[in-house]
Amino acid sequence: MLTDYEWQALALSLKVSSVAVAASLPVGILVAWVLAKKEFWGKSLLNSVVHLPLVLPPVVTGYLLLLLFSRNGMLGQPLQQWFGLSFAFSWQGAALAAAVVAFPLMVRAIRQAFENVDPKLEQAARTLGASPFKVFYTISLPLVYPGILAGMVLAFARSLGEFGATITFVSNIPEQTQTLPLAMFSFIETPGAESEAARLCIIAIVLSITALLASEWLLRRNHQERR
Amino acid sequence: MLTDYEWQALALSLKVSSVAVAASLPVGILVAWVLAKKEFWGKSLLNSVVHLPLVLPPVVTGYLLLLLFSRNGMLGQPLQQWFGLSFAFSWQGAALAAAVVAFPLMVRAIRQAFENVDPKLEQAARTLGASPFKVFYTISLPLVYPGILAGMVLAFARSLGEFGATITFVSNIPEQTQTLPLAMFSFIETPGAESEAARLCIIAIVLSITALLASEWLLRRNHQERR
Amino acid sequence: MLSLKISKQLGQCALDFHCDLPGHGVIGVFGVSGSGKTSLINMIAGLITPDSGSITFAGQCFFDGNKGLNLAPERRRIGYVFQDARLFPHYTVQGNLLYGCPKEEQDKLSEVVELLGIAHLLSRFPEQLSGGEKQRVAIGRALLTQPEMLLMDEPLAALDQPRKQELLPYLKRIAKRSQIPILYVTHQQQELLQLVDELLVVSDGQVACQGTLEEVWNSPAMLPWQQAEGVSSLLLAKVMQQDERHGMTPLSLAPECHLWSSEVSLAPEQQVRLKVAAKDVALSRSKPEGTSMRNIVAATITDIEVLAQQQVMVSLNLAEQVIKAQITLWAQQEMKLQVGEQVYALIKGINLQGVAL
Amino acid sequence: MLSLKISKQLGQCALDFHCDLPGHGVIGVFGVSGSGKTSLINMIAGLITPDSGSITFAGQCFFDGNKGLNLAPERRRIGYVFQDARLFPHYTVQGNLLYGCPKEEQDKLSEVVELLGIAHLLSRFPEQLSGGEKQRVAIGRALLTQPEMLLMDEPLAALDQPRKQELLPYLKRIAKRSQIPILYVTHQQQELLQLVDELLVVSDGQVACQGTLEEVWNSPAMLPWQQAEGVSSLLLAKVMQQDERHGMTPLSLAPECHLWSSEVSLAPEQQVRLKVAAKDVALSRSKPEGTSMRNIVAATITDIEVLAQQQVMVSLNLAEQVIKAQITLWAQQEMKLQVGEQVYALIKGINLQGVAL
Amino acid sequence: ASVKVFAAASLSPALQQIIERYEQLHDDDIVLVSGASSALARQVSQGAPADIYVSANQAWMQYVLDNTAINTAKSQPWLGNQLVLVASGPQQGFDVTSVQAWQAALQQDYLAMADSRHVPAGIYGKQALSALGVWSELAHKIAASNNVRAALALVERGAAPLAVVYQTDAEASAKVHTLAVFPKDSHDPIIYPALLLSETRASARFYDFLWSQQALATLSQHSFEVFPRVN
Ligand SMILES: Nc1ncnc2c1ncn2[C@@H]1O[C@H](COP(=O)(O)OP(=O)(O)OP(=O)(O)O)[C@@H](O)[C@H]1O
Ligand SMILES: Nc1ncnc2c1ncn2[C@@H]1O[C@H](COP(=O)(O)OP(=O)(O)OP(=O)(O)O)[C@@H](O)[C@H]1O
Ligand code: MOO
Ligand SMILES: [Mg+2]
Ligand SMILES: [Mg+2]
Repeated sequence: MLTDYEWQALALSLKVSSVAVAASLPVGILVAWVLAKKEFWGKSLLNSVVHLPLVLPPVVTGYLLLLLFSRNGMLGQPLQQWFGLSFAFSWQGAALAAAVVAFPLMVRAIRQAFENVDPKLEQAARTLGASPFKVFYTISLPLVYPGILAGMVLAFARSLGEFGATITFVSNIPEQTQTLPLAMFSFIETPGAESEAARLCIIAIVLSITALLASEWLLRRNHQERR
Repeated sequence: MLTDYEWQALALSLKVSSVAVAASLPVGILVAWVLAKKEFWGKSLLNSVVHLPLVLPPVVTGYLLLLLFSRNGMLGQPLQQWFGLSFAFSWQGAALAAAVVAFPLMVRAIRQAFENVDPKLEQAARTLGASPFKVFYTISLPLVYPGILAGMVLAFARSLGEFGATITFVSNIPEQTQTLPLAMFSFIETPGAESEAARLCIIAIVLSITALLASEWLLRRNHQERR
Repeated sequence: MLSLKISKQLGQCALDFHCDLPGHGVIGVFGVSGSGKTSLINMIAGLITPDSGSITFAGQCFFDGNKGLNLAPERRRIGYVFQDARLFPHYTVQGNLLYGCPKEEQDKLSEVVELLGIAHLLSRFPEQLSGGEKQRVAIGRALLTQPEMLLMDEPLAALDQPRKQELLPYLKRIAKRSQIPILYVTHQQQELLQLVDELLVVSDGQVACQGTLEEVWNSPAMLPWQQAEGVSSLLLAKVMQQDERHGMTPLSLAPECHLWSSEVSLAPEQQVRLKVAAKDVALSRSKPEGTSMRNIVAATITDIEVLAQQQVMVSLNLAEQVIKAQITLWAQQEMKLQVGEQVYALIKGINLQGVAL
Repeated sequence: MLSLKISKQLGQCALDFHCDLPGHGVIGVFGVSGSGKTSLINMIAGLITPDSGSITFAGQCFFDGNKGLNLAPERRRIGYVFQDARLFPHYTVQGNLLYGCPKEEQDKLSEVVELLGIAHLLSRFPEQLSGGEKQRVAIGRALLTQPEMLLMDEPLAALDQPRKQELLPYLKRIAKRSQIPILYVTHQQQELLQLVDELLVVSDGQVACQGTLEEVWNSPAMLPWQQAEGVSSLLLAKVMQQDERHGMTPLSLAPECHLWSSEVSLAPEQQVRLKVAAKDVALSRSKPEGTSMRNIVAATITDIEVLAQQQVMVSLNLAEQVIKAQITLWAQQEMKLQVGEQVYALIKGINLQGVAL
Repeated sequence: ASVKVFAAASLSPALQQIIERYEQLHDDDIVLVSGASSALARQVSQGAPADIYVSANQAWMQYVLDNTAINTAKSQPWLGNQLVLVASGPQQGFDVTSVQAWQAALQQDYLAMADSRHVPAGIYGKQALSALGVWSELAHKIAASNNVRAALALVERGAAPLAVVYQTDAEASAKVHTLAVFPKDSHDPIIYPALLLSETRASARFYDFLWSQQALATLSQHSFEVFPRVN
């Protein structure tokens, strides 16, 4: 049904988006929690920084990533030297770009869920001898599960669609960084390749609708379990 | 402080984003309300369609817009003929692109707010003789005001950063469709023009942080008014 | 007149109400938690749609399952006071009050505001009100829609005791002045006594009993409550002229038969309702002298029932009304009480509080 | 021993508590709404940080404003039962119970489960519980943390009357068996009577009165409640052997002076508390014969106070304890009662319910 | 009057200067819209308000001519360019025909280039590498960008060691060094045709100015080859 080419792009997109979501999730949860529950100097600033990738054009984000993470970049050099990690032109780089661009959406969803967790339950857990850390992972975290799921789906969808930052940061390399949107773009721009582009477009849509529906189903199951 | 060129891009970005948000708001509220409060066949489908622009790479969105709204497009032709409205390659088109791309974010925020409106209050209003329509605009709507505000800011921020759909749909025409991100892109692409790009980047960041802070302030005021 | 003939399946719970309720006065709806009281009045208000049957009020059909007719809640002209006040948080008190009030009726505002004592609250927002104040505003809001029937779903339940006391007089005032029927849901005996004319006991989604309060009070439907709060009798009496020397008021059950009450605020000739707890009634063979008890009346034993815990319930005929005395088995045996005998019932005047109707 | 010496400004409301509370038994915390009861125990629990002062419990310092010491809530070893049960919705009942329970103590689960009668609920989620069941689980959860003090903030307030009745016996059981002090916040007299040894009356953010329940009961601090619910006396008595013929129990106030109670479940030699409503006490000059009243005891008038509404409060000395009788002014005048005279106090046995201590 | 010039990205620095010059001399307002030739071609075909379109190759020009009813004669070759290989650091003597040389220079890294499916610079690049017999070795080592500028940026940032760009781009950037110039016969001649789309006087005036003396001076400064005006 799908050509090799399409399978490749699909598999890559899935890998990149999944890794982007999985890797940014812990940070996303942490940042969301801090923004929802803590008061500190510079909170507005942190909030703004988190929102930046939403506001900046992805191409600019990709360019900034390039500045930071390329071989001579401020972060790229030490990462390469000390951890052997290289983002340039690799699917890891695509995942990084996707993660950065999707981050504000993920944080917003999770933050809202944290804000809705009843602090009274957290207080109750404290009186039951739980340290703040235990409260976090036994009470707050499970209660924001729906929000985390929503955040993940949103970030996953956004990652699936990510184009500008990816092509700027890691270019368009088949099998490495050519995700569905990049493949789509090439086809759109190639005269006479519209039908290939349309096929890819449909694959992307089906994929993300599946993700949306799956998350709705998970939410419903989670809710029913408790009755 | 700002060059003419920067003023132009800034003013255009503001105009495009504001119009995009203002024009899509009524539809956004309606769709959000329907998704939050109604059960009907095809709801999942509508939800998916609303999310599409989030999932599709903006370039593809722009391409589809171009197909639909260009002079020979399915919608472009009748709109031009009957209403004299032309989206292609005009700032109105940039606003349309921004609106479409930001739409899912706006709807999500407002929908969540609608879901949190206590249906008991709406029932109470019904028993006080209010028609469903009156209930909507006197009870539900004012109570989702914070959600609407959040949705507007989010959509505004996303519009400010919109690049891919815009450049594909309406090209990068100075004074017409060259918004901040497009201008930034042009500079990034010009060797040696990094500092101009950086200046524009800072303008965009300041702008959107201002919007975020303004919305927070509005929310706080709205809340204090009632105590 | 409100005619109900409705059934509805709610989850596990089958509701099936058949009854005709009077078109005036306060109709109490009484029943344990989960018996279907709220569901019943929600169906009357149109907030729940019955599965089948019909609802007709004052000649107007609200719902008819056969004809597929279902009037929208806003067109039923019904005022609904919820347990939780459900004030609109974004309107001031005045805004809430006038929400459902037709333009041409807005001059009624001052009247209602005065009736409920909420003039000083008009410009506040609901967040700034106490629970009792909120509930008063909610009542005012419902009244100002000029409803043709008032539904109240445990309007006092969410309030603490002092707030309840504070609100009850307002409800009494409204009940007394109201030209329209009021359906009043509660499971508090106290509220029933003070407010209700007709009583509907709901149990397991059905009408268990219906009638005037006095009729229903002694019926088996009320047994569960009588057990919980102690058995009592309800007497109807007429207020006579207050005694000037000691300020007590005689309440006449029949010519030549009256009970002294220490309630002083009752106007002569008024009908009052007396609730006499069976535990407050002592019996004596001879007429005791020199005691502080003001009410020593002759009555005939009509029934003796042995209860658990070595106790006995003695029913007495007092001027053709039933009064019950709960005494120990020991006393009953020692006094050798028998059905048909005449004894003296002793009641402290201080324990008799008449409730004006 | 719990030593409090704390002050805290909460919005408009200044709290300032100075008191030493015993290290055992049930300590009632009583006061009107908004008087600062919840804030007080929140400070003890560590959920609110006082502005200054110190809290010391059993030699351990919880808080010291001078030293900047403030023990985290989870390190105070305090069990807290909230008004709203605050069960964790994503844990089953068992999960909730074991949440704060140290591994090595989990064998206590079955004991607590049995004590509270919640064995059949263990695998349910909180959403599937009634209000009373929720509260029982919440109590069990607090008990299983092996706390060194238990705080209960109106644990029954959110429940309706039948649920309250259902839960009270469990609380009594816990109070009786508990080795640790329990601070019990309430504004229900009924709960005080049944549960409390020591009483702290809180008013306007300060300790208005402190002492044993009996001491505080008649103090001016309790006046507002006595007015609302009717004046009553509290008597301490010892249970004597039940009478086999008629099943009633004599409660001895002194040798040769006892009152008959129809409460049958009391074990002999037990100390009990008797609450006698002043309205339930009648007076007589002569000893009435042939009445159903089981308690006719001689007592000496120690005080006569004229109340509003043509009523009189007569205080009597009954075997060195105070018992009050509320009668009409009319009766008092007719009987010509004077301080120092001996009269007979008449109390229906059925109105005397001893509460075991 | 206003004239909108849609021109290939690689032209933008030079054209910007020409426009500045022109605006000093005339009252007209020239608006430069730059982007990949492919993207611009598509926009022009869809009705973008372009008065002049300059493509970086003949193919996209043909696409525009095919999709608009414009007389082919209105398009004329304007500029020529050369394809070069750039690196971030100075290196010497790179043999573009040697597979070993490519492998040694790239190792694990990629060759940055515009997308060879639609961007002219990429199309020329692919032709050149194929003609030199190294395409099959390099095909999977290509990092494709949206346009030639983006490929250049990758080398400027050190993300890629090598890039195939136009000579004009290489000279415009101070951060890259030209390693080699691709032989002219290894690819189609790089020709920038210019198309006059509108009939306005101002458009025609600026179109003419493209061949003016002032324009030619600027263009040769930027190392463009200029074709003589045909008609
Ligand atoms: N939407 C629903 N779905 C399923 N069951 C319902 C629903 N609404 C009510 N019920 C059930 O119907 C029964 C009647 O509920 P209802 O609220 O009318 O009782 P009630 O008499 O008002 O009780 P209370 O005194 O607690 O207010 C209950 O058993 C309840 O569990
Ligand atoms: N966070 C706060 N900010 C401002 N005022 C507060 C705050 N918390 C409590 N108060 C005020 O402090 C006073 C004491 O409140 P608290 O909850 O301790 O009373 P309470 O005795 O427990 O009342 P209740 O019987 O209603 O539970 C009240 O007047 C309340 O309005
Ligand atoms: O100047 Mo181009 O169209 O990027 O080769
Ligand atoms: Mg109900
Ligand atoms: Mg409290």
